[in-house]
Amino acid sequence: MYKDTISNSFKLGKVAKIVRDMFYELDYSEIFLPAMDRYSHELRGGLKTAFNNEFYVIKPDVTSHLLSSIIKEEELKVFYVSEVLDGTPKGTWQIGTEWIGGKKTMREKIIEQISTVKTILKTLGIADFMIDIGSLRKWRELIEQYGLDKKIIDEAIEKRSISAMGSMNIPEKARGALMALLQKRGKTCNDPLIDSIIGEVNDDCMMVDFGTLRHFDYYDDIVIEIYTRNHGKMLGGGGQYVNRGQDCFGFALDLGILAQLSSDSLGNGKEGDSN
Amino acid sequence: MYKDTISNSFKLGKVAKIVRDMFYELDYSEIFLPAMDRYSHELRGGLKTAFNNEFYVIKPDVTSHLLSSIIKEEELKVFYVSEVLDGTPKGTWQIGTEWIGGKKTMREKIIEQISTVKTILKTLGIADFMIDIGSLRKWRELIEQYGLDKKIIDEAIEKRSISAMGSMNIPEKARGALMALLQKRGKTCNDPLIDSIIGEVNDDCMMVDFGTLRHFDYYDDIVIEIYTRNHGKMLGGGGQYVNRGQDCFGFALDLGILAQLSSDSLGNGKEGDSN
Amino acid sequence: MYKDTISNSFKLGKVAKIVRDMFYELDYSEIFLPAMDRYSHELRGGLKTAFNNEFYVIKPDVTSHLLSSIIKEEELKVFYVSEVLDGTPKGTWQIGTEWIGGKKTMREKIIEQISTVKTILKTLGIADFMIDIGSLRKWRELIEQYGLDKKIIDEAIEKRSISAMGSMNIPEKARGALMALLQKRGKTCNDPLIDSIIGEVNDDCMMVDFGTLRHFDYYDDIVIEIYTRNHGKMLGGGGQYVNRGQDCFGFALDLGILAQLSSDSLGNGKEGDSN
Amino acid sequence: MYKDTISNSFKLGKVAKIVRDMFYELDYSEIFLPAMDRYSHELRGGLKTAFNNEFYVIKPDVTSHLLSSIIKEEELKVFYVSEVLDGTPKGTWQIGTEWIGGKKTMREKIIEQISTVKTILKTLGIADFMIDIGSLRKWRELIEQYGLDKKIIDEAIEKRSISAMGSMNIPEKARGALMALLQKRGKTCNDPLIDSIIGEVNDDCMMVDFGTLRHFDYYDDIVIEIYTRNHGKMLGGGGQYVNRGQDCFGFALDLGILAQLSSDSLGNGKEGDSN
Amino acid sequence: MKKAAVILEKAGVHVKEPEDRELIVKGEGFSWIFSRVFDVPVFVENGIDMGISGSDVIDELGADVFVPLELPFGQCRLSVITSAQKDLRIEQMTNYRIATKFPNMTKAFFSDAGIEVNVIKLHGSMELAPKIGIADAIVDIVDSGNTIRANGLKEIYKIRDVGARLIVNRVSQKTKFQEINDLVERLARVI
Amino acid sequence: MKKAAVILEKAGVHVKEPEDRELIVKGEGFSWIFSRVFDVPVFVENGIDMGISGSDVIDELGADVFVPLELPFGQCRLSVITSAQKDLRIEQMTNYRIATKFPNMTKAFFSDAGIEVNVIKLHGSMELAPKIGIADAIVDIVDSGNTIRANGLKEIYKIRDVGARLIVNRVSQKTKFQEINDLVERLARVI
Amino acid sequence: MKKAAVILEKAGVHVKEPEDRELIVKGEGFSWIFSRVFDVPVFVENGIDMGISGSDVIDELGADVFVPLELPFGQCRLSVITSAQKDLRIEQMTNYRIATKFPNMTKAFFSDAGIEVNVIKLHGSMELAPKIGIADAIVDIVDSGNTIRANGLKEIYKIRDVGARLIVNRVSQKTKFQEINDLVERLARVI
Amino acid sequence: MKKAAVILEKAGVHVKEPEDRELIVKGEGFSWIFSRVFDVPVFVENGIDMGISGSDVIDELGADVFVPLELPFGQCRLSVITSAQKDLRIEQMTNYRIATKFPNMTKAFFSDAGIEVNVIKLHGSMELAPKIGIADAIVDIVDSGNTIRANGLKEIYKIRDVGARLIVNRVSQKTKFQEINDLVERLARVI
Repeated sequence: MYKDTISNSFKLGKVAKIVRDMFYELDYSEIFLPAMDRYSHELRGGLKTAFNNEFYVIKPDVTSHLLSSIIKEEELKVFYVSEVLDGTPKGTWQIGTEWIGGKKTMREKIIEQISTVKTILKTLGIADFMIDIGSLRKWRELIEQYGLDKKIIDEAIEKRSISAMGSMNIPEKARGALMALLQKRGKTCNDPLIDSIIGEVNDDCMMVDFGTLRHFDYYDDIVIEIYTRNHGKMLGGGGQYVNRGQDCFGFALDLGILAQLSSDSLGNGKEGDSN
Repeated sequence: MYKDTISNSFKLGKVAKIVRDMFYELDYSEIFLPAMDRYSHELRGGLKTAFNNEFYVIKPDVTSHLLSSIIKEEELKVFYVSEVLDGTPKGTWQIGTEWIGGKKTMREKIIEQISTVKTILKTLGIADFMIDIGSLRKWRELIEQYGLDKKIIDEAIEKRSISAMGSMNIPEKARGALMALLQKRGKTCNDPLIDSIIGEVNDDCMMVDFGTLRHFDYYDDIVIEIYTRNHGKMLGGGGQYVNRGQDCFGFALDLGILAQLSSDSLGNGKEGDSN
Repeated sequence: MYKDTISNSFKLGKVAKIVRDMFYELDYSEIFLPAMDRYSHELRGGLKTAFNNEFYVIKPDVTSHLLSSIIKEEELKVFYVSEVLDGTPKGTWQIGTEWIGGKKTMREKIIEQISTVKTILKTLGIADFMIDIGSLRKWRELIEQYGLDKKIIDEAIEKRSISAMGSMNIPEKARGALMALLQKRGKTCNDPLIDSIIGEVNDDCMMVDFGTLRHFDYYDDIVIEIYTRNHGKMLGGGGQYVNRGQDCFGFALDLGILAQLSSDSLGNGKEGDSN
Repeated sequence: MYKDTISNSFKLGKVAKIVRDMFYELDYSEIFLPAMDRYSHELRGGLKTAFNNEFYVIKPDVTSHLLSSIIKEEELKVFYVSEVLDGTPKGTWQIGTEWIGGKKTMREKIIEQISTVKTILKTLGIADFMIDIGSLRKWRELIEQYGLDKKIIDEAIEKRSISAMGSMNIPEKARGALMALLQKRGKTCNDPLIDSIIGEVNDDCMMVDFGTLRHFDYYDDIVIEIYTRNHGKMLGGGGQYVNRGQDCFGFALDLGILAQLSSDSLGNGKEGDSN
Repeated sequence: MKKAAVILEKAGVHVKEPEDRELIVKGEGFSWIFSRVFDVPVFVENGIDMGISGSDVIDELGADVFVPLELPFGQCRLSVITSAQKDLRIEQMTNYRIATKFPNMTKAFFSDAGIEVNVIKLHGSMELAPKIGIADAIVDIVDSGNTIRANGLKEIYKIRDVGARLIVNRVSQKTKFQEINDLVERLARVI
Repeated sequence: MKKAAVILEKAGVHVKEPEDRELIVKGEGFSWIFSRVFDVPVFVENGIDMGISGSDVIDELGADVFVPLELPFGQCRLSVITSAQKDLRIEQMTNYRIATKFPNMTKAFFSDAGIEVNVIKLHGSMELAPKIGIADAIVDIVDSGNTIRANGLKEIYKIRDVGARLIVNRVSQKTKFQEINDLVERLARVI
Repeated sequence: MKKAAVILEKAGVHVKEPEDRELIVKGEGFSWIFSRVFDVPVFVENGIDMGISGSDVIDELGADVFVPLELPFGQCRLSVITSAQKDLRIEQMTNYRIATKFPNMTKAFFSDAGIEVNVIKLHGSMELAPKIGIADAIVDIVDSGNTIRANGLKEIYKIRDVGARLIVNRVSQKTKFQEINDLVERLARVI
Repeated sequence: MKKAAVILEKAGVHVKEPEDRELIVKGEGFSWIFSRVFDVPVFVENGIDMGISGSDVIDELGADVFVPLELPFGQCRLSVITSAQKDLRIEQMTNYRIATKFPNMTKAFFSDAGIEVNVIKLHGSMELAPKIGIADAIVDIVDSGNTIRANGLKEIYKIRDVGARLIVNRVSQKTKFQEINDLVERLARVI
C-alpha cells in the first residue's frame, strides 16, 4: 500500500467530498486562507516561525485567522477544508464553517448549523454521536451575580473540580449555584434559548451540559461539543461569537476522526485499517 | 467590500468547485498533502524554514512533494487544490492532477488529461486558450546524436537564443537541426506520438511547439503549456514523467488566473474587479 | 589574502585587545550574553527567529538584553565585545560598557565613562573625534511646560525639522523655546549638570548639543554621541537610564569603524585596506 | 544575587581573561566569527534556521566554521572565545585555538599546543587533569592492512565494543591487532611521533590511548582529550587536520567547566556555588 | 493503593483484587485496571472512564482530563532538595545539575524563576544522585522527610502540594454522566 | 532645479552652473554636486553635508538624514491613480497590479490598509502601464494632473503631500554646525 | 539481576546484596549501586564507573557511554506487536496509536520506514493498551512471547535484538583503565 | 536608440519617431513604445510582445523573457572600478563600500567570490561616489573607459560582457509566432 501521506489523504478526500457537497447545498461558499500570515496576538494555535525579520504563524486556528482578516462585513457564510497546526509541523485536518452576520437570528443560525452537523455525521454513517450544548453566559451571570473571581472559577470548570469549588471561600448560595451548573446535564434546562434550540433540533443526540465543555476565549455564549461513544477524542466543536457587532456561529469537525469512523460505513473497510 | 484574503478566496472557491466536480466525474480522488515536510533535495520551490533543528519546506511544488512521498504504487489518479509557495510567505493557489501508473498507456493518459484541461477551461467560459505540446525527448535525441553539451543547449533553449546557437562551435548539421527544432511550431510535426495526440484531441487550441516550453527537470518527454491571448502570464502547464518505472502525467492550473479570467463569464463580473 | 570573515576579524581582534585591557584597568568585568534569547518586547534590534514554537531573537541590542536579564542588582560594572544583529544575518561588532547601580553618583559615572571613551580613542590613535552631550530631560521639561504633543515633537526633533516646528499651532513662546533648544550647540549651556560634566572632562572634544542626538526610548536624560570629521557614520553613543530605581550609564563603540580608523595609527596600514 | 545569565557570565569572564592573556603571549591573535552563516554541509553542530528562503546555521562548531571561511592561507595562529550551539538555543561557551600552516612542523605545533593546554589548566589552579593522546592513523593503517569495513570498525571503536570485535568475521590476526590497539593505554607506544611528543612534553598528565578517544571526521591523525578525575564530562579536546595542503592543529576547552573547576582556586569560592 | 480501596469501599464500591499477573479484573458493574502510577492519567485521557492518580503525575504529564475530586490520601509535596550542609537559595542554583522524576515541572519552575539549570531525568531513588555526585540537587516528592534526612539532604523550597486525585475522561463524563456523577457524589460524602 | 537656484540666490548663495558633463563645480565656499534626483538622499546620508531633494524620494529610500526645511517649490502629491472610466475604492483593489516608481511606499500603504496587491517597479512614464495593460493602476506623483487626464486616468486616493526639502548629513550637522545653521536661517527667512 | 551476579561471581567479583532499602553497598574494592533499570545508563554517563543494563534502555536514552561487552543474559527482542486476529504489514499502520515504553526508538523506526504513527508513552504492562482500546498496536520487549500470546497478541516485525550490556563511563575508562580492563577481560573469559 | 532604428530599417521595419511627449506611436503593423532603458524588460515580461534592451538591465532584473538575438550595438562590459592610484585585487575588497546601478549583480558577484561588501544603490554618475568619498569602489558599465579615466579611476576586474538584446514575451512568442520569427529572421540576416 502507500506511504502514510497518500493513504491517509485518500480517506480524507472521500469524506471531504461528501461534506463539501452538503455545504454547497446549504449555500456555504468555500474560503481559502493563506498557509502563512503575519503573527498577531489574535491568532490562536498554528506553528510560530519568522521570515525576513517578521514573526509569522503557519496554519493557525481558522476561526481566529478568519476574524483577523475581516475589515467590513455584510454576510459571510463560508466553509473550509484545511490542515491546522498546533505547535508542531504535523497538524490535524479540519472541515468547518463560519456564519457571520446576515439577516438570520442567532437562534436560527445555531439551529441550522447543529442540524447540519447531524446530517453530516448521519450521511457519513456515524450513528451514535452526541452533541452537547452549553452556555458561557450562564457562568458569566453567576460570576457577576456573586462577584466571584473569574480566573479561579474558570480553572475549576476546566477541571470540573468539585473539591476546588467545595473549598472556595465564597457564599454558600454561590457554591450551590456553581455546583448545580457544573452538574447540569439533561434534555432540558429551562433556559429559553437553549430549550428552544433543543426543541427545534428535536433529536435524541442533543444534550444540555453546562459543566463539560471547553471554554475558548473567542466564544461568547452558546458552545457545542460533538463526540461518539467509541472514540476517546472529541469529533469536533463550535460556538457563538460576536464580530464587529454581528452575531456569528461556527463549528469544526476533525476530518481524520470522521474518516476513521466513517470508513466502515462507506464500504471501504480495507483490511488492516484501524478499527 | 472585504479585505483581500476573503474577497480573493471567494472567487477561488467558485472556480475550485466547478473544476473539482469535473475531476470527480473523471474518477480522480482528492489528495491532501501536509503543509510542511522535512527538506529533501527532491522538493522543488516552497518556503525554507526550520523546526527543532531540522530543515523543513512549507508548501513546496506539489508534484515533487507527491513523488517524494510514494513508496510502492499501483495506480494513483489524484487531484489537489493547494497554495504553493515559492520563496516568500505569499504563494499562488493551484488546482492540478497527477496520474501515476495504472493500465492506460502514456498516450491515452496524455490525451485524456489534455481533453480534461480543455473541458475545464471551456466550462469556466475561458474560450480563447491555447495548449502547446512539446517534447524534451526531441532535444535529448539531438544532443546525444551530435554529442552536444546539454548544459549549454538547455541555457540556449531557456532563452530561445538564436545568437547563442549561431555562435556555438558545433557542426553545421547540428546547428541546422537545433534551429529547426527551436522554430518548429505548427499543427503537426511528423512525430508519431505527438501527431496522434493532436489528431485524437482534434481541437484548434492545440499547437506543436518544440521551442517555447519551460523544461522542468522532473519532466521526461511530453510537456504542455496552457495560456490565453489576453493574459501576460501562463495559465498552467504539465508534463510526463516516470516514477518507479511507471508512466505518469500531471498538470496544474493557476486558480487565481482562472478566477480572474472566468469571473466575467460566470456572471459575477462585480464592478471594480480587475478584468 | 583571506576571505572577508578572517581578515576582517584580525583588525577587530587587535582593537578589542587594547580596549579590553583599559576596561580591566577601570575595574570592569567582561559579560557574556547568550547568542539567542526568548523574544520579549523589551529586546531591541536583533534578528527575529523561532525555535520549537517559541519566538526568539538572535544577538539583540546588548543594553536591552542585559536589562531584561537582571532580577536584583547591587552594582554591575561590565563590558562586552559582541556582534549585534539588526534585522539581517550580517551584524556589526560592538564593544561597550554598562555601569548599573553602585555608590558613585550619576554625575561621577558619566564623567568617568566619557573620560574612558576619550582615553580609548586617543590610545587607538583616533585624534579628531568629538563627543556631543545632550539631554532628553530638557525636551521633556519643555513639552510638559507647554503641554505639547510628545509624538509630534519627537518626530520634529528626529528630523531637526525647523519647518515642522514653525508650522505647529503652539504658543509662540513654546515655538521660541523649541527652536532655541534645537539650535543649542556650544561649549556651555547653563544647565548645572551638563556644564559641570563638561567642566570636569575639560577637553576640547566635548560639545553640548540638544538638537542633533538620537533619542532611544530606553535612555532617560543625558545622552552622548561620538563621531569624527572624516567618517560618514557615528563611532558610537551612549546614555543614562534608570533600572529598578538605580542610576545607570552605558556606551557602545562600533568595533569595525574603530578598526578602520585606527589601522593607520597602529602601524598596520596594509596596502589595499579601505582607507 | 543575579539571574543566571549574569552570574554565570562573570565566572566565564574571569577565566577568559586569564586564558586570553596566555594566548596573547604565545602570539595568537583573536578571531571573531559571525554569529550566523549560510548552511553548508561542512559546518558541524550549530542551530539550523532559515532567513529569506536560505538555510543558515547559528553559532556552528568553530573549527568547521573557520575552515569553511578560508580561501588562501599562509599562516593563521588564532584563538576564539565563543558560545557554540548544538541543536538548541542554549549552547556551551568555548575558548580554543586553531594553528594553520606556517613554518613550524606538525610535531612542534602539537607539542606547543599541548604545553599551552597544560599551562592554562595549571594557571587556573586545576591540578589533577590528564591529557590523552591518540591516533586515527593507527586505526586507518590497520583497516587498510586487513581490508576491513571502516564503518563497522568505527562503530565498534565508538562503543569500545570488545564483543563486536570478537564476533566480526575477520582474520584472527586482524582481530588481535584491533583488540591490542583498543586496549593500548600507557606512557609510551613505540610510535615515533607520539613517543617523541610525550617525551618533549615530559609531564605525568600525558597518556597514550588509542581506544578511548572520540573520532571527529574532520581530524586526520593525532587527537587529544583533556579531562579531570572529578568531573563526569570532558574538559576539552583537539586534533590535527590538513587544510589546503597545510598542517593544522587546534583544541577547544569548555569555558563553563573551567570556570566551575577553577572557581575555588581563584579565591572566589562563593558559598553556594556548585563544587 | 489500599487507602484508595478503603475509601471506595466506604463509598459502596467493592474493589476486586487482581490475582497474580491479572491486569483487568471484572467486578460488580466495574472492570478494574491496575497499572503503573505514571500510566493512569494516560489511560484515562485516552479512553478509560475514571482513575485514581497523584496530582504530581497528572501535572507532569499535562493530562487533558477532568479532576473532580481531591482524595484524602497521598498528601505530600514536591520540593527542591539539596545537601543538608549547604544553606542555599533558589537564585544561587545557576547551572546546577538537578535530578528528578518530574523534568517538565522542574524545568517550568526554574524557567519561571529565571534560573538556568540542567535537568537529569531519573526513574527512582533520587537521593542517590547527589550522594554519588551526578547531581547537585534533586526535585522530588517529600512526605515524612525521613528518606531525605537519612541521606543527608534537606528541603529548601516547596514547589507545590501534591495529593491523590479522582480523574475522569472528558468523553466518558458525557456518555456515562449519571454513573460517574453518582460515584463522585458518594465519594465526596465520605471524604 | 532652477527654482532651487533662485531661492538660494535670494539667500545670498550663488549657485555655479555645471559646464557640459562636469559633475562637481567649486563655487565661493561651496562645491556643488549635480546628481540624479533619486541619488541626493543617498549622497547626503553617506557623507555629503547638505542636499535639496523631494520628500517622496527621501521617504521612499528611508534616508537617515536631518530634514530642517520644507522648501516652497516642487509641491505635488503621491496618489493612487486608475482609469477614468472606473469608480473604484481602495478596498476593491485586491490583487491589482500596481506600477510605480515608489515600491516601498506603495507596499507600505496597501499593507497598512490590509489590501494585498502586486507591485511592479518602473522607472518612468507610469501612465503607459495601464494603457498597455501591464498594470491595473499606478501610484505616482501628481502635480497639475494634465498628464494623467491626457492618458484617460484619474486620482482616486491621495497617499501624502510631497515637496522639496533641504536635507543635512547627521555628522555634518555637528561638525559644520555654524555654517549649516547659518544657511538654514537665511533660507528660512526667504521662504 | 541474579544472572548478572552469577556471571560476576564466575569472574571473581562477589556482589554484595543490599539489605532492605539500602541503595549503596560497599563490597571488596567495589561499591554497588542498585537503581532502576532505566537509570543505570544515566548514572554511568554522568560519572558512575560501570554498570550493567539492557541494550534497549541504552539505545532508548541514547546514552554517551562505552559498551565493551554483550553479556549472555537478558536476550530478547524489541518488536512491533498487534492483535492476533489481524494480518498486518508495517506499511498499513498509518496513523496507528502505538503504546510503548520506548518512544524514541519507536518514532525513529516508523519515521525511517516513512509511516506516520501516534506514539503513546506508557511505563508498564503494554499488553493492556490494545486490550482496552487506547492503542492499536504496541512496541515492546518480547522474550518467550507467552505474555503477548496470553493477551491475544502476536509479533509482526522484529525491530532489533536486545540483550544485557556492560557499560563504562568515558572518563572512568581513562582514569581507572587498569581495573576496568582487568574486570572486562575476566568477564569476557567467562561469557 | 538610433543604432536600433538603423538595424530595424535594414530589416525592413520603419521606426516611427515619437513627437514631443508622445509615449506610444502607431506605425505600419507595429505600435512603438519608448520607455526608460530599465523598464523595457519589465514591459516585455508583463505583456508587451518584443523589446530591445541591454543584457545588463535584463540580468539585473532577472526578467523571465526569451532573448532570441544579441544585437551588434551597445557592446560594453560590467566591471569593478577603483581609484587609479591603488593596485587592488578582488580578495582585498573586504567591507568595501561599492556604489552601483546594479545592486543584484554586484551582490551576486562578490558573494560567489566569498567577499563581504556593502553595496550602495545609485541611479547615475557612479564616478562621483569614490571622488566624494562615499564609496571605495564602483561597479559600472565601461565602454571606451574615457569617463572613468577622466575621473582618476581604472577597471580592475571584468564581471561580464554586455550588449543590446532583442527580447520577446513568453506568451507572445506563442500567440504571434509567425510575425515574431519572421522579424527575428530578417534581423538575424542583417547583423
